[in-house]
Amino acid sequence: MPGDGADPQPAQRLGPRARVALAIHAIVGLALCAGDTSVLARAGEEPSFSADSHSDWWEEGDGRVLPEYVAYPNRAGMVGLYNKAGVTETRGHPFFEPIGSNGRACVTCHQPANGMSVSVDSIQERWEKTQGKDPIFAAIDGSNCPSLPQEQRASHSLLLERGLFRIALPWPPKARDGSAIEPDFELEVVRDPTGCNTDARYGIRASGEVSVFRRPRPFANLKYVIGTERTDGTVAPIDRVFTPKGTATPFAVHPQTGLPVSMQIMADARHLTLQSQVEDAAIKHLQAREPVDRALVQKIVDFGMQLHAAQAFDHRIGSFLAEGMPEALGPYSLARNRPNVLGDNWDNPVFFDFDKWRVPAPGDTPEQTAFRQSVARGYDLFFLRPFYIRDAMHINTTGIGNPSKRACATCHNMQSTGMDLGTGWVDLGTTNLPWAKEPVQSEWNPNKPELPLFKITCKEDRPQHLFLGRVIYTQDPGRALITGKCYDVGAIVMQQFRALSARAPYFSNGSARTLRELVDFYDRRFNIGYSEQERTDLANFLSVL
Amino acid sequence: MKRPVLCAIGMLSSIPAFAAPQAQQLSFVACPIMRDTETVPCWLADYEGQRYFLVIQIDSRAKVHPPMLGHKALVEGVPTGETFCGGEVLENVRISVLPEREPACDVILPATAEHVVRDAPRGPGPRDKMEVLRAKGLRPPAGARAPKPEAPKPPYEAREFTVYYAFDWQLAPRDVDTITQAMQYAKQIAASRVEIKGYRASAKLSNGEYLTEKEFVPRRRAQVLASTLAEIGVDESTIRTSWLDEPLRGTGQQDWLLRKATILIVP
Amino acid sequence: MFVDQKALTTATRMGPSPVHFLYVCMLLLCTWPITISAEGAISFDADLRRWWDPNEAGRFESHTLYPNESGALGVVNADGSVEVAHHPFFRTLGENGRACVTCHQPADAMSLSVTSIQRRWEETDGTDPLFAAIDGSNCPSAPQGERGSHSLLLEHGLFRIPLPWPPRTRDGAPIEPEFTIEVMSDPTGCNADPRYGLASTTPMVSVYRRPRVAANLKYITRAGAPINLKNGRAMDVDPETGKPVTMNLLSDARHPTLKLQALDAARVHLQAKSAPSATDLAEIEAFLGQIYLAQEYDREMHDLSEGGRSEWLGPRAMERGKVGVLGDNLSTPVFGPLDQWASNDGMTASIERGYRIFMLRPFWIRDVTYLNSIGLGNPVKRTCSTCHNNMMTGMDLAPGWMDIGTANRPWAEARADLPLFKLTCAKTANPHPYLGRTILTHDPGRALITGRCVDIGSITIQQLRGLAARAPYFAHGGARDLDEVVRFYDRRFDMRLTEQEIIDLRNFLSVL
Amino acid sequence: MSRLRSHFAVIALLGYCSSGLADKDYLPRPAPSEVGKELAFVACPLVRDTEHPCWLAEYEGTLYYLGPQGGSSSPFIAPQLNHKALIEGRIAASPPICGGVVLEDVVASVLPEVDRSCNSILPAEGYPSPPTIERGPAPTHRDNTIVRRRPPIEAPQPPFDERAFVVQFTFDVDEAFIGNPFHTGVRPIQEAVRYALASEARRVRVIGQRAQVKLSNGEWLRERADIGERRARYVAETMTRLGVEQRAISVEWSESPVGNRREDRAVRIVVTP
Repeated sequence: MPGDGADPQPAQRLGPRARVALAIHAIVGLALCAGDTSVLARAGEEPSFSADSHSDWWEEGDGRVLPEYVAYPNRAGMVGLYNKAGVTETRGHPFFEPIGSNGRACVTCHQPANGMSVSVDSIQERWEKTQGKDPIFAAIDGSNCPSLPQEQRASHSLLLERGLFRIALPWPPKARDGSAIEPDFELEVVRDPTGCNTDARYGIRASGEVSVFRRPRPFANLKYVIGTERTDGTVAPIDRVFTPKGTATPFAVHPQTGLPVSMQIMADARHLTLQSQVEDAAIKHLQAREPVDRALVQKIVDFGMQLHAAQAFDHRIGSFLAEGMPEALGPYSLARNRPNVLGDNWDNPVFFDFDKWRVPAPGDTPEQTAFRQSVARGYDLFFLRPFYIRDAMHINTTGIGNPSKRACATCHNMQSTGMDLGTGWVDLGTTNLPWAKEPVQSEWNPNKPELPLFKITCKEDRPQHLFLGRVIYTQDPGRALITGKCYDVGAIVMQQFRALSARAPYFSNGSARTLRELVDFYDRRFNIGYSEQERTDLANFLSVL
Repeated sequence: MKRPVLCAIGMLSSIPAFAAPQAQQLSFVACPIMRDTETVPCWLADYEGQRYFLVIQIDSRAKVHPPMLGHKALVEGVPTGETFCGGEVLENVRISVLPEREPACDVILPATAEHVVRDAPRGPGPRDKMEVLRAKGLRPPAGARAPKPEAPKPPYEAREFTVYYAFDWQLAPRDVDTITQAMQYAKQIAASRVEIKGYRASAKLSNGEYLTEKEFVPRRRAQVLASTLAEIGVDESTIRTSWLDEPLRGTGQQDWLLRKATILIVP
Repeated sequence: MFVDQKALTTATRMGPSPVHFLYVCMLLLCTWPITISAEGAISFDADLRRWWDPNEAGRFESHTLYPNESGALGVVNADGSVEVAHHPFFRTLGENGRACVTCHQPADAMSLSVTSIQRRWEETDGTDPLFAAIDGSNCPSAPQGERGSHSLLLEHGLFRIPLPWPPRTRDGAPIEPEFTIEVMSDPTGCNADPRYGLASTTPMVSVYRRPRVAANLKYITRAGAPINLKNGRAMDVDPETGKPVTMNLLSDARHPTLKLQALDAARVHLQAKSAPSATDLAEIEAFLGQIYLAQEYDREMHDLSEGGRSEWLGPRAMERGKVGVLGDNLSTPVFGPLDQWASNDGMTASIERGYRIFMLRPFWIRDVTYLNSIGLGNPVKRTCSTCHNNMMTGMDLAPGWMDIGTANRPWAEARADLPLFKLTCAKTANPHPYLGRTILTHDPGRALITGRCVDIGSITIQQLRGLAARAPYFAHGGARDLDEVVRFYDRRFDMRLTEQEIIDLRNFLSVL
Repeated sequence: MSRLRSHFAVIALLGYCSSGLADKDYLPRPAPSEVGKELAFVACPLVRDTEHPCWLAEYEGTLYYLGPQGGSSSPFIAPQLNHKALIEGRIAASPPICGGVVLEDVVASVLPEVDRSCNSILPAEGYPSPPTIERGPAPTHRDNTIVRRRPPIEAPQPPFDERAFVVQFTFDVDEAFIGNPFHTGVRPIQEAVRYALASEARRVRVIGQRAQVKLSNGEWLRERADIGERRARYVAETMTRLGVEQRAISVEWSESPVGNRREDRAVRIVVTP
């Protein structure tokens, strides 16, 4: 089947090891040492193998040296991680050491092999390998609720099946100065399968915190997330006072410098700086008993800023680090290019161009040509094919009308990452009913709802959600848990489109298991009507980013 | 085909496209209608058997933003006698998307050969290259930037800024520049008082009826504006809010000027 | 070359062998049929052509296999092998050189696939009678012989169906329609054509539709109830017997019986100057009445008519099956008891899962005229088998026209190559229950026959048999493959199918 | 099932919390004085996505349970999203179902015009499926091999007297369409046809009626003015197509409302041998 790069028939898939063998063979023509799958290479050099024999998983305090460049296998090929700082000693490094109390390090949930996020495949492997003892399964957020019996798989089902961690957020929300915000809506728990929102200890009433469940985001390519290479706030990535979201919301400002920040960190933009994210994660996720030393926080941030992750190898095409590859591919591209470039235009297209892949490359097999052309078509679909974008709060409210005939790149407009340059929170419908994926309620379906469901009732005199009105059912109110605004219910900050093949599942609630399911969500949501070929092309395109 | 081009361009750039005709302004509430075309859609609305052209889809920089399906809109504008995209063009059109949902507003007309939108400044795909847009006069020449207003010099005077709203709205996304200017002035002169006053108004419709904004609107306009100004750096302790409960009465001419809040910056 | 049937089923598990060669031939060449002797041996006959030309000499065997991408289709001629030379189904009956078989090709499940149409164009340089101007081109007034003038047939397998407007009753009296038709766009030019269009002396609406499967007809042409419970109206009757019919023939049920359909097809599609004789019509009816078909081998060349599913899959099962059985229940399920499909083997396990989804997985069926409107409520949480409920065929046991949105906006894909009509219903009429009084449609469907607003866009469900042999799908040929069929439903009803579920459903449909 | 039960436990638990978390806007249990009260109101129907769905409607701040999703021959014919409905029923004493006060003897008349504001599918919110389900969302478990047809219409026997048949309709509906209960709707037409044919009727009067209803808010809701005529014409046409001679049929209708009861939305067929 030409171009059918992501053929999902399990029977036709090679096991990961087999594919890695294939891939590495293609690079260096060497047989693979059993058990070792990481490949080291410096920019522009032939990759070589590391001598030690570790698995892809980085344990806390692992002690390995992180080379300047490392690649790890995944279903589509390999993800590459380029550490611009060069070889990094991880022993004693705060990112790699368990600096909290539960044995976790930052690296636990930000794994090099998973594009600095963590995939369900890896989580499952860890469960098998450690019988659920790995610190990633820590009760606090690595289980559906800390009050559940921790040794059971079922108590970790959201993490194991969908890659979701529990995120507990204060309710009512707190302003940055710690004062309570009076929300524009009432929040009611109408379904609580994890028990954590009604728990005697962790429930909303007991703890003053709402539990929602979200995927970790990649800790790499961060200059695109904060909009600048500087982490001290002295450079404002945004030259505006207000966000362009149609809600007259000002950009938040850096706590030290007072300059606007990008508001792209996390699913709900609750942290303004990487530093505060790291500090908070150390307390919340690593259960550090006291705030982490500021110098260590800065070291983690500095380390993250040097990391660039992207798919680097496709098992049909070979290495993306080779000469003559499209500009967007591979982690070096992310290091080389500038952040904060608006890309929904012909001056600076979001993923540059894939023109080289429209024509057969010398020596290509027909299968390779077909794949390259499929990717190029997928990019065209992303960049050019209009459809009616409709009823999306923070997109259709920006002055383009509802609906608006536009392409994917209208929202996914940041060059190199496909994030939204203008504070990316949008209610796409991934968490709000009626569009959110909910299991079919039927005697036939053994899968019962796993996520909580909240009923949001907006106050009469407050601005409502323009497309859902005053009563909204949602699995995750998203940004509204931070702002208390009705129009932010279900608004989730867009993620970067990089290293996707390394970190399934997708969307903040892990509701798309594969890239095709991600494409299918849009197809349903906006009634696009992608053909089978278009769907394949889009999935192939996303798989190489 | 000349007219559509002119029309399309006239809508979005600041070039005034039409000489001011002496026609009566129309004000009406209707479901917006979207017409697809081969390029960007155009937006229409029907009133008393006549179809009016409102605006084409452009982008957030457009002077007039399109309305929304799923909502009725209050349309205010002056008929010109010109037609475009199957509707009579309204000049100086203001479109207020009414906040309550109205699912019955759901008409998308299909693209036909009859209605063509050419040279839209922004198509449905990516923006053209800057050089292309400049050649068409759709963007200022490279390097040309509006000079920054000079910082005020003492003795400072009290200055009032007016923020305008769509009908029944508490948020003023189209007027954030005014809010920004108010903030800047207040900071520059280290204002001792920032007085915010919220209003509501009625709009006199062409059928003679009055459409009045909701009671809580003036209070909410003042409150939201106060918290926004504080958020962007105005000293919270200097801010005072008040509001006028009584609606300002519309006349059917430029009633949007009454849907407002004022910010008085006192040195 | 003869191979043993058992060997064929294990073909994929063996290395290169004659069987393997056969498999490769079947999948890649797809050009020759395979016949099966009475002893069950399969013959691979390079002399027999897959395409049936009119007036061709030869025999129509009692059981023939036609390979396709998903395996092989089996066609059973239950009364035994016949000589086709002078058979009215295979003979030209009209002026344009076509026979019935031209558009009802055995290899294409007695319908016609775009693959065959394209190949015919290549082989005959567009001169095959298939491409006759009258309906094998976008409009007879278009320059014939150019690909562009036959684009709807070549790309979507669509024939032009001209229907009188306003519609007429069976005795020819005009019906006063409840709506007006405005042609919004006319890419084929045929609706505005001075000779063929709506303003001509014999006003016609041209819509474009796929030919339907002329087989397994005992399930379709049985006797019906006197009143259609979906709309409370009296059913059409067979003029010969005076008995009500099922009204499941054609996408708009405009003909009550096979004979009347054949008569009309001879006039319209074959351009016969005089009606075929009663003997010819009877012979066609008798012939089609005993043709059964279904997929017989899956893509891994498992014999589908072996084991527990033998009563439900393959053409012999169609021959044996009971007619008129309601299948949206667990005692007589549409394609047999679920446990008989059980499998642990890769492909067959996927097929089983697909069938389970078809039978068991509910979703919100909504805004469908003649499903939601008949007392089930809107929406109704049900499964595929609610509508596709006729055991063996997956048609609707009741008259099966429904508006699922394949023709009407907003659900119909915007097709620039099809005419687009704006229908405006009179204020006094009952509106379309979900689209109101102004409807944009590529094909008003049943409403072109009844003139009623509620019928706009309603299209009769087709049988779910021989699907792998006759892409594209839906009356307007909009779904190029079975994945696109499944994903239409996924979008239309927001089914939220997973990737695996889509594959399973596709695999399931491909073996029917 | 155990997990499902735990949801209920949670909801029950929430019910006891005094916080805003689980307070419902309504207390879905009828006051004793309300039991037996007849209600008639026009509202958007609501459907709840319980395992087996249930239908609800809200009136004056109270949510009412109308009935379960059914089949086309169920006693309760479910209404339609995208349409308002005239709901008529009597407040029952039974405990609430699906979060609504139970109405019994419910007829939901789907009003013919499209109304897109009626578009709410409520999540299950922990409610169990409604009781007395004839048919779940999956295929029916009933044994289809046991023939359970309705008794056939018996061939009429002499002596043939004048006989009347009544065809029922829902509000403003002129044929067996959207939401008309078929099990009572179409059969009288067939019976009348059988009788007319068997008795070689000289005259068949088809009399279309128009009705009105007093809503619970005191307002009167009248059927459309031409409904009597439309109903009569539909029935007459159907009888003709089923074999009754056209000349024997006289079509009559009333233009002003003939009554206030559900039963008055009807066509009376009077067959005179």
